[in-house]
Amino acid sequence: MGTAELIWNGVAAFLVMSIYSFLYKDNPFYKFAEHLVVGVSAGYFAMILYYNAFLPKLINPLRAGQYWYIIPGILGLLMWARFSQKWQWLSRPTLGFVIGSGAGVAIPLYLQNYVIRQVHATMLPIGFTSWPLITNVLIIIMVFCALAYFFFSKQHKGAFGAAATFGIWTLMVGFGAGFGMTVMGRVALLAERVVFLRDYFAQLWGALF
Amino acid sequence: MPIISSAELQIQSNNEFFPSNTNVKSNPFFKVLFLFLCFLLIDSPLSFAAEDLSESWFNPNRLNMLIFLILFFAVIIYFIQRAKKGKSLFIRRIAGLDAIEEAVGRATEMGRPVLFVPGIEDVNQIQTVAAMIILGNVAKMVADYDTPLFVPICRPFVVPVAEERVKEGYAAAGRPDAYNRDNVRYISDEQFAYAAGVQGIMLRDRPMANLMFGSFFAESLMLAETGFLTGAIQVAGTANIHQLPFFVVACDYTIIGEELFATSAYLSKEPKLLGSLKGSDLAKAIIIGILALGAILETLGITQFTRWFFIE
Amino acid sequence: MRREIPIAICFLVGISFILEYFIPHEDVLSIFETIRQWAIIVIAFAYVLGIANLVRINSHVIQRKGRDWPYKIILVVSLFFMITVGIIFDIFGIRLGGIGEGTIFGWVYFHAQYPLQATMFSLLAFFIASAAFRAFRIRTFQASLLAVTAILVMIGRVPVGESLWADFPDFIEWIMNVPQLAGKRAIMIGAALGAISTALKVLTGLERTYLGGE
Amino acid sequence: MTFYERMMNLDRRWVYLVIGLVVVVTAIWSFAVPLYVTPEVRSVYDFVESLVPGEILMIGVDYDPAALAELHPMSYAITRQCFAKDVKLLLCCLHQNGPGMVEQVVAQVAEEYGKVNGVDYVYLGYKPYPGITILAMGQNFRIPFPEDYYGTPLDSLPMARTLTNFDNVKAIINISAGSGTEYWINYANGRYNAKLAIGVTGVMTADYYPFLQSGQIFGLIGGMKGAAEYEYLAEKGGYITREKGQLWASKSMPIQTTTHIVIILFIVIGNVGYFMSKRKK
Repeated sequence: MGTAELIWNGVAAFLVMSIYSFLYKDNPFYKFAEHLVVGVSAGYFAMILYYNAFLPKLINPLRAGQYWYIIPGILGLLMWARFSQKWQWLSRPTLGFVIGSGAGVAIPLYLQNYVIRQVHATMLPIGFTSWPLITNVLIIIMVFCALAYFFFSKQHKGAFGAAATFGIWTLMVGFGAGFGMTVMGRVALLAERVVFLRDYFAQLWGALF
Repeated sequence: MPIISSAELQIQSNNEFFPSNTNVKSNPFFKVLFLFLCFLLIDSPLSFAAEDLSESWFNPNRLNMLIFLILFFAVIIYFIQRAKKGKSLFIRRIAGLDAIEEAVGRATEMGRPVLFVPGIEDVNQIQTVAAMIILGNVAKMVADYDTPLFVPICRPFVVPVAEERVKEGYAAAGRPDAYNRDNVRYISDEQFAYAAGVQGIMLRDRPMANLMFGSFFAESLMLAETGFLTGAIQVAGTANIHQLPFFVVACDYTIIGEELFATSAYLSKEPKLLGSLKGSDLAKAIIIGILALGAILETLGITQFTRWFFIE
Repeated sequence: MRREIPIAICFLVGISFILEYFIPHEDVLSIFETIRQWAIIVIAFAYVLGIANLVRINSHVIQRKGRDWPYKIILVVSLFFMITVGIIFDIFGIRLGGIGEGTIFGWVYFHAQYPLQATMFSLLAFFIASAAFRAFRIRTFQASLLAVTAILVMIGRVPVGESLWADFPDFIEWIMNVPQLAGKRAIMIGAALGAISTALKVLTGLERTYLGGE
Repeated sequence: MTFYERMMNLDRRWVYLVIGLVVVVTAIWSFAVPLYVTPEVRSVYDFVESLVPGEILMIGVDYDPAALAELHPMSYAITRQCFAKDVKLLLCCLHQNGPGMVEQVVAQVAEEYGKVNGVDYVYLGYKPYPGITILAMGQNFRIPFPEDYYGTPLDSLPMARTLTNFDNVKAIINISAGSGTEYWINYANGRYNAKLAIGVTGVMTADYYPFLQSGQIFGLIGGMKGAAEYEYLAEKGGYITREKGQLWASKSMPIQTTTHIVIILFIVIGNVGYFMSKRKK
């Protein structure tokens, strides 16, 4: 391992420990790392958009004579009207375009994937003769009750309230499960960092002594 | 301080589409529902044959989606129109609203800032739009007091919308002078850089109320834990199911899934838009009916009904 | 007009994207593909607003010598450093400019940005532990359900579960496939209906607050 | 403050310290742990196993180095399994920080098996906005990716010449740490009917069970444990070996085990403190 790489990795190791110092309390090292990561990442994103969106999607098509790309160019430039107090309303058509396209794409797909498909998957054969059938009954009851929790036009009282309460219990079990499933992934991230630091200090030790 | 008065809510005890309260036969919705279900009992025409559709103008396999979509739109628009005409619609009070008011109230009492985090997705995400609607009203609540409202932002496109909403909120409360443009801050598009920036605000500006609404990912727990550390009252709301467990565990109050949109409907300028909540409730009632019927028919081995809900 | 035109654009664009879902014609699809690419361009332009906001707010702090101002200098300098080595160097053909491996930009990415990001992410291992310790108290029935399920799933995710009870992994599968799934499904259906009706209100201009005041 | 109250209100920094120590210590002294393979992981493995030489599998690798610990083991195991079976691979990366990393994976494994870029695999590279890119790929891979990652036009790559869209691949496996998966499900499967399986981080796993049950995805590899299960199957199939250090996730399981136990102990300590201090009052 060369000296240059050792130094670069040293920088990385220093930054890693600066972030971890936050766990004890806020301190100058953490502040330094925090401001560095914000600045560097904002610059990084400017690069990504320049090289992956601005150049290939606007400049190159325009150069190639696809002049209709002037439309998004203008819509984009209109956003810059925000710099002027007087003309900032000019940015609204662009806003309308972006929000409209987002909403338009989302509507049919939300209905398809989060409603109809889920409804289809819940229409299961039911019964009390075998365990899978009983499980299906449970799934359907739990979906009903959890949906009852999301009713806004009826007070959660009486039998309906009981259903909504059972619904919230179902949600809580789901949240607990979601939490439990996640611990592993978070620990994996920490383990990866610990291995990085371990390897670096081993290298440093080897280089120094 | 409450932004919606009870008069605006038009509380009335009777319900429109629940059999316990109304005469089933005279309710137009039961007629529509009945006809609709009868229609669905006809065998589904969707064949899902693998034909080349690249030259045709309608995808016949999506006929069912078209029907459901038109029906849902009709229901929503119908209820909004009804609400506009002044028909009373009962909507229960959403607990999340009280939580927001309480948190903001406590912060202003103590003279400490309010922090509003609108999630990390762009403005073309519906959740972000809902968050922006809530933001304007939070600004209105904060405006009367000289406590700053910090809005750290992850996507540049959200910046102008948030600025407008905050400015408008302050103006609506009669305090346009109190609006400080520097408090709507773009931080970074990068998720964890953004989280670091927001943590910085929490640690050093010590907001008393942390309101987190919108689309969140892994940064949710970072923000919520750091917020807890600084002793803030935290209210969070998201429809991103994977992050709900962390908000539930670390926040004082969590607004779950559809409640986020309901809260934004509550807070939007037009209380009449609450009609959409009614429409979405009816849709849920229909879904429950369909599920029950579908399960029974499926048990009896009748599959044509279920097939209507199959999407290639 | 300052509000009507944007709302008209929003409506037209939105409705055409909904219609596109039902039209399989390849010419239509390719037109919409182009329009979707436009959205990317527009968003790229907005990035300039973001950078301007970042620079404006931080330079205010630096000018006023506000709290933590030396750190704000680090922020602004690192931002411009990245832009300089990434774009300016590349435009002027200076060696090591541009992005990718073997450039200054690449080094900073691999030795500063990546370790910083990954470490921020890994803080969650600590946070998840402290949140669990603090919040999983058997205070109420709901809290107990949350805590007990979390503990059971945590045991099930590591091989300890199987050594305690051979069917433990099946039991966890059952939790994931029955109550967990049912709860998620209900949230999903409700949230989608809420999102669609919000989207519809936005498209039709019933909800127009996002455009700001007059 | 009584002993029990102190137990209940333990400073979070003690929790942090113990967790940190446990991870460091287990990283140094490792031990073996047994494993149980879930059906949703087995179905992905069995599917790849069923592919015949020459067929094309697409892998969408949508994560950045931050999620490498959990997801790299999946990418490596699946890539090795495919190349060992002479299955061709089409790869793309829809996460802005990932393209270079994916290149390393595929180039390294290709070298191990003597596979040639453009003939045995094609790496499309990165484009921003996953939803838009996936929709475009459903039309034609050439719309978002006229050239591959290395800048070669797709039409001059022998393997890519016959490729138009998702219809030409047997299935897509999306290995992802972000919202990209939703787009793969909604667009690639929803809109274009592509057969889809996913490998996701632990936090996302619970979210995708509904899609598994509804048949929108045919398999699900969840987090470190799923990766370890896949590695276990791949090791039994002879695609990866412990001696070459190709089992990453399995090696991390001991750390997981100890940390999970410690967190559970902390929860127990908190509750004991809570109950005892309540009883005293």
